[in-house]
Amino acid sequence: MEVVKPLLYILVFPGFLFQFVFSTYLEWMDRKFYARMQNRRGPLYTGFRGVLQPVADILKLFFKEDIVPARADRFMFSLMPILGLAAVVTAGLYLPVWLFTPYNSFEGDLIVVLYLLSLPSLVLFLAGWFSVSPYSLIGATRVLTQLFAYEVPFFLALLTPAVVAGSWQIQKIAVYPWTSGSWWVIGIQLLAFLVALLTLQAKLERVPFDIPEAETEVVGGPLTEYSGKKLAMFRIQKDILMLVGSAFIAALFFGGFPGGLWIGGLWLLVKTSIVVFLLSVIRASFARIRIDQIVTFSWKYLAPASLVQLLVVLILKGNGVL
Amino acid sequence: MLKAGIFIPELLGNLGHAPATREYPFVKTPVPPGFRGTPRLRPGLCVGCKACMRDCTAEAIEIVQVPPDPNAPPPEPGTKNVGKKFKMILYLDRCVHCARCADVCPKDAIYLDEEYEMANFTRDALRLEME
Amino acid sequence: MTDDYESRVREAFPDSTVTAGAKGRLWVTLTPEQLIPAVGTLWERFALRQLAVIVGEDLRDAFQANYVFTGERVIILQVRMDHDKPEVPSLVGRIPGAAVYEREMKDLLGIVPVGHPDLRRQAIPEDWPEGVYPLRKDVQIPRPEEKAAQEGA
Amino acid sequence: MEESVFRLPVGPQHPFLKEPAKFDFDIQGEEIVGARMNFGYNHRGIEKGCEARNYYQAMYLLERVCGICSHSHTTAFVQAVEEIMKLEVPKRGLYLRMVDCELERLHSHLLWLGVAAHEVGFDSLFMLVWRDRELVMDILEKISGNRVNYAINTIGGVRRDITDAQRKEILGIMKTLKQRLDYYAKIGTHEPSFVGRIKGVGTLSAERAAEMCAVGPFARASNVATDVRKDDPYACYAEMDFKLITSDLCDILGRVIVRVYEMIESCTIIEQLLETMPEGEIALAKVSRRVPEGAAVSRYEAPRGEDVHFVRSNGTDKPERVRVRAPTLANLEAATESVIGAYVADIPIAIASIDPCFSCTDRMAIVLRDRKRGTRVTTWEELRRRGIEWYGKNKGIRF
Repeated sequence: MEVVKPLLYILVFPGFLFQFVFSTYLEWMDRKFYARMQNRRGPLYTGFRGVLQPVADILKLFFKEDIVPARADRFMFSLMPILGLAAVVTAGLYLPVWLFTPYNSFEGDLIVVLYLLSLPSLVLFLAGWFSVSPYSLIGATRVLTQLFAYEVPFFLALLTPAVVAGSWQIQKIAVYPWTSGSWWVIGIQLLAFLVALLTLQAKLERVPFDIPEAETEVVGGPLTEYSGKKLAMFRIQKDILMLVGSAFIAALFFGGFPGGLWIGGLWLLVKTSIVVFLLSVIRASFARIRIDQIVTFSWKYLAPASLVQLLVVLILKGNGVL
Repeated sequence: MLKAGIFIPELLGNLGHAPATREYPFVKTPVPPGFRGTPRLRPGLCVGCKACMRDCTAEAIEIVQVPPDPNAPPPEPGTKNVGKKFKMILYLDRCVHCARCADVCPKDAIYLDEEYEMANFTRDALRLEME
Repeated sequence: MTDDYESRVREAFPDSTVTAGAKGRLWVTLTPEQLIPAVGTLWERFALRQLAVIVGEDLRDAFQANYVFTGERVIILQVRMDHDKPEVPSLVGRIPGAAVYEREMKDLLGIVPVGHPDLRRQAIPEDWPEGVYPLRKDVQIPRPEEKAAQEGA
Repeated sequence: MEESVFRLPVGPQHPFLKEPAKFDFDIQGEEIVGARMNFGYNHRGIEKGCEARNYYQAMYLLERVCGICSHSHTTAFVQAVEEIMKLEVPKRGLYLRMVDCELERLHSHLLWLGVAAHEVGFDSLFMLVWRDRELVMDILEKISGNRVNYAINTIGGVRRDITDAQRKEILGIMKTLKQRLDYYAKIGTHEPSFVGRIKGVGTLSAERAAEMCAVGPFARASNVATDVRKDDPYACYAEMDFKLITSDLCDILGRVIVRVYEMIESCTIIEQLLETMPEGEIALAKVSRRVPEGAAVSRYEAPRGEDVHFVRSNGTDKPERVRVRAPTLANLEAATESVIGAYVADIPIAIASIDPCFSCTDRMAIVLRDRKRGTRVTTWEELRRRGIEWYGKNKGIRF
C-alpha cells in the first residue's frame, strides 16, 4: 500500500488524471465565456453543452499523423512535449486542494512551484529551437524575450501574499486569512492580484500576450512543426498550466476555506473559475501587442506596480498592522 | 484619447444577450423569398427552344428530347397529342446559380427552388435529370 | 468637360487621329515609334502619369496595345503594330508600374515590350508549350475532360 | 551584420492570407529590411473565357472574378457595354444599381475591418464586426437572392426591383448600422492595444502613394483625394451628396479611419438613394443581343479602389476582348514597400491594410519573380508522383 499511495498521488489525485479533467473543464469554461462575450455559442454538442469538446479535440490529435521534420533533432523534438507536461503536472502536485496538507508540502514549496512554472516556457523555446523552421525559430526567440519581460513582475506579485503571511509554504499562505481572522488582507493585495493576473496571461501566451505563437504572424511559433500526439501533449500542458496557474493565484490571493474536502474542493472550483473568467475577459478585450510593446509594458508598468504593492505590504507589516 | 478597457462593457453586456449565431446544421436557416437555389424544370411547359442552354454561363444545362417510350400504350385515338417531351439535364457541379435560365425562358418552364444544401460526395450525384 | 481639353490634345498629337468617345474619353492612335514621346507629352502637357492599365489586343490582322491613362480625363493611347512583328517599346524606364502589365501582355499575347529588363516567362505555367499565346484568337483552349465519379489515381 | 539577415518566407499558404501569394522578407532580428512579392498562383483564364461567351454569360462569369466585389466587376463591365451600345438606362435601374454598390462597399469594408482586427489578434472586434456585417448580407440576400454573387445587373438596368417594405427595412437597418459604425470608430481609435498596433505602422507618404499609382481607400488614407465617384462620376453619383474621406495619418490607423467613415458616408448615400428613388422601369425592355463594334473603358470605384474594365466588341454577341484591372494590383507594390522598416509582427496587418484580393489580381496571373534566385516550380503531376513514391517507400502505402 505504501508503494501504491505515491503512485495514486501522481497519477490520479491530485496528479495527472484529476488535473486533466479539471483543466479540460476550465478550458471549456474559458471557451464558452470567450464565445459568449463575442456573441457566439461556443462548444455545444460534445457532452453536456459541449463540456467534453476539449477532450474530444485532444483525442482527435492523438489519432492524427505524427510528423517529425527531416531536419529536426528527433530526440529533443520528441522529448520536449513530455518534459513540459511533466513540469506542470509536478507543479500541480503542490496545489492546496483542501485544508489537509497535500502530499510532500514543505516550507518553501512556493519557490519550487514558481520554478516549475517557468519550465514550460524554456521547454517551448527548446521545442521551437529544435524544430528548425523559420517560424519556429522566430517563435522560440519570442518565447525567451517574453519570459524576461513577465517573469520578474510575476515573482514580485506572488511574493506579496507570502510576505503578508510570513511564510514560503503555499498551504500556510492560503490559510492565513482564515487562521489570522483578518479577511481584509485580500483587499489590500488587489494591485498584486492584477499584476499576477496579467503576467499569468503572458505565461499562458494568450491574447494580448500570445506573441510567440501569434497565428497570423508566425503560424504557430514554436509549435509550428508539431502535430499529432506531440501537439496533443502540448495542448494538455497548456491546459494544465492554466489550471495550476489560476489555482495558485486563487489560493494565494483568495485564501483557503474551512470545511473539509467537499466545501474546500467546491471553493477551489469557484475561485479558480473566477480567475479563469477574468483571464477570458482579458483575452477578449485586447488586441495582441508587439514584442517590443510587452517588454516596455511589463518593465514600465507591471514591475513598478508590483514593487509599490510590496512596499505597501512591507510598511503595513513593519507597523504591526498585519 | 486612449482608454484602456473601452471594449469591456460591450463584451460583458454580450454575456446577457442570446448568441447571434445559429445552430446551423441542426436548425435550418430559412431563406428569403426569391432565393436562387437549384434550377428546376417544369417539363410540361418546356418547348425545347434551348434559350437556357444558349445563355447558361457555366454550360450546366442540357435540354434533350425524350424518345417516345416504346412500351407506353399508344395515345388513344381522339385524345389530344401532347407532342414532344423534353428533359433537362442539369450539371449542378457547374451551375453558378445566376438564374439567367429562369430569366430567358419564354415559357417560365424553369424556376429556382430554395434548396441550398447541395454538397455531395460524387459528381454523379450532382447530375440531375428532370423530366 | 470642355472641348478645350480635346483641342489641346489634338494639337499635342498632330500626326494622330484623336477620337472623342463617350464620357469625354479621348482615343489617340499612334505607331510604336511615337509611343515614348507621346507618354512624355502626356506627362509634361497634361500632367497625366497614372497608367491604369495596358490592354493588349489581337485584331486578327494586327496587334494593338491600349495604354489607358487616367487623371483629369481619360486618354487612351492605341498603338497598332504588324501581326508579324508584334513589338512595342517598353515604358518601364518612365513608368515602373508598367512592368507588370507589359509582362502579362507578352505572356498572354506575345507582344514583346522591347527594352523590358526582365522578360522571362511568368504569367503562364512553366509547362505551357512554347509559342502558344492563350489570348491570341487562333488559340483554342479545349475544355478539360471532366471525370465523373470520385477522382481515381 | 550582413550575415544576420534571415529570409522569412510568407506564403503561398500562410494563415494570414486566405489566398495564395508569396512574400519573401529579409529580416534582421524582428525588423524587416527587405521585401519581395510573388503572386499569380491562381490564373483562371477568365479573360479568355469571356471571349468564348456572349455578353450575358460573360457578365455572370466576371461576377466570379471576386467573391467580395462581385457587383463591382459586373457593373464596370455592364457600364462599358452600355457605353458601346449607347443605352440610356432607366433612372430607377441606376439607383438600384447604386444601392447594391454601396451595400457592397459596406459589407466589404466591414469584412476588412474584421480581418484587420483578426490580423492583430483582436478577435472580439472581428466577431462583433462580422455579426453586424450579417445585417448587410441579409439585405443583399433579400433584394438580390444571393448573399455573395448578387447577379443583380443586366445589360440596360437591373433584374430585381425592391418593394416598399424592403425599402423601409433597409432604412431602419441603416440607422442601426450607423450607430454601430460610430461605436467601432470609437473602439478603433481609442482601444490602446489596437491603436498601439496600427498607429505609425506601414506608413506611405502622399507623394509616394501618388507615385506608385495607389488607388482607393489606401491612397485616401495617404491624403490623396482620389475617388472615381467624385473624379469621373458614373451612374447618378453626381447627384449624391457625400464627402470624400481622406486622412493625413498615412498609416494603418488612417486606413481604418478612412474605411469606417466611408461606411458612414455609404449609409448616407443609401438613405438618399432610397428616399429619392424615382418611380418607373428598372431596366430597358428590349436590348439587342448583338453589340455594335466599338471599344470602351469603364472606371468604377470598387470598395478596394478603382476598378478598370476595357471592352472591345466586334458586332457579334460575343465580346472581342475584355480586360480587368483590379485595384489590388495597383496597391500591392506600395503595400509591400510600406512593410520595410516595420517588425515581423506588422507584416499581416500591413499587407492586409490594402484589403488584398488575389483572386481579382491573379485572374490575369503576374509573377514577380525573385530576380536573383529564380523560383523552382513543381507541377501538380510531379507533386502527386512524389507523394505516391514517398508513401510507398516509407509507409508501405500503395495508391
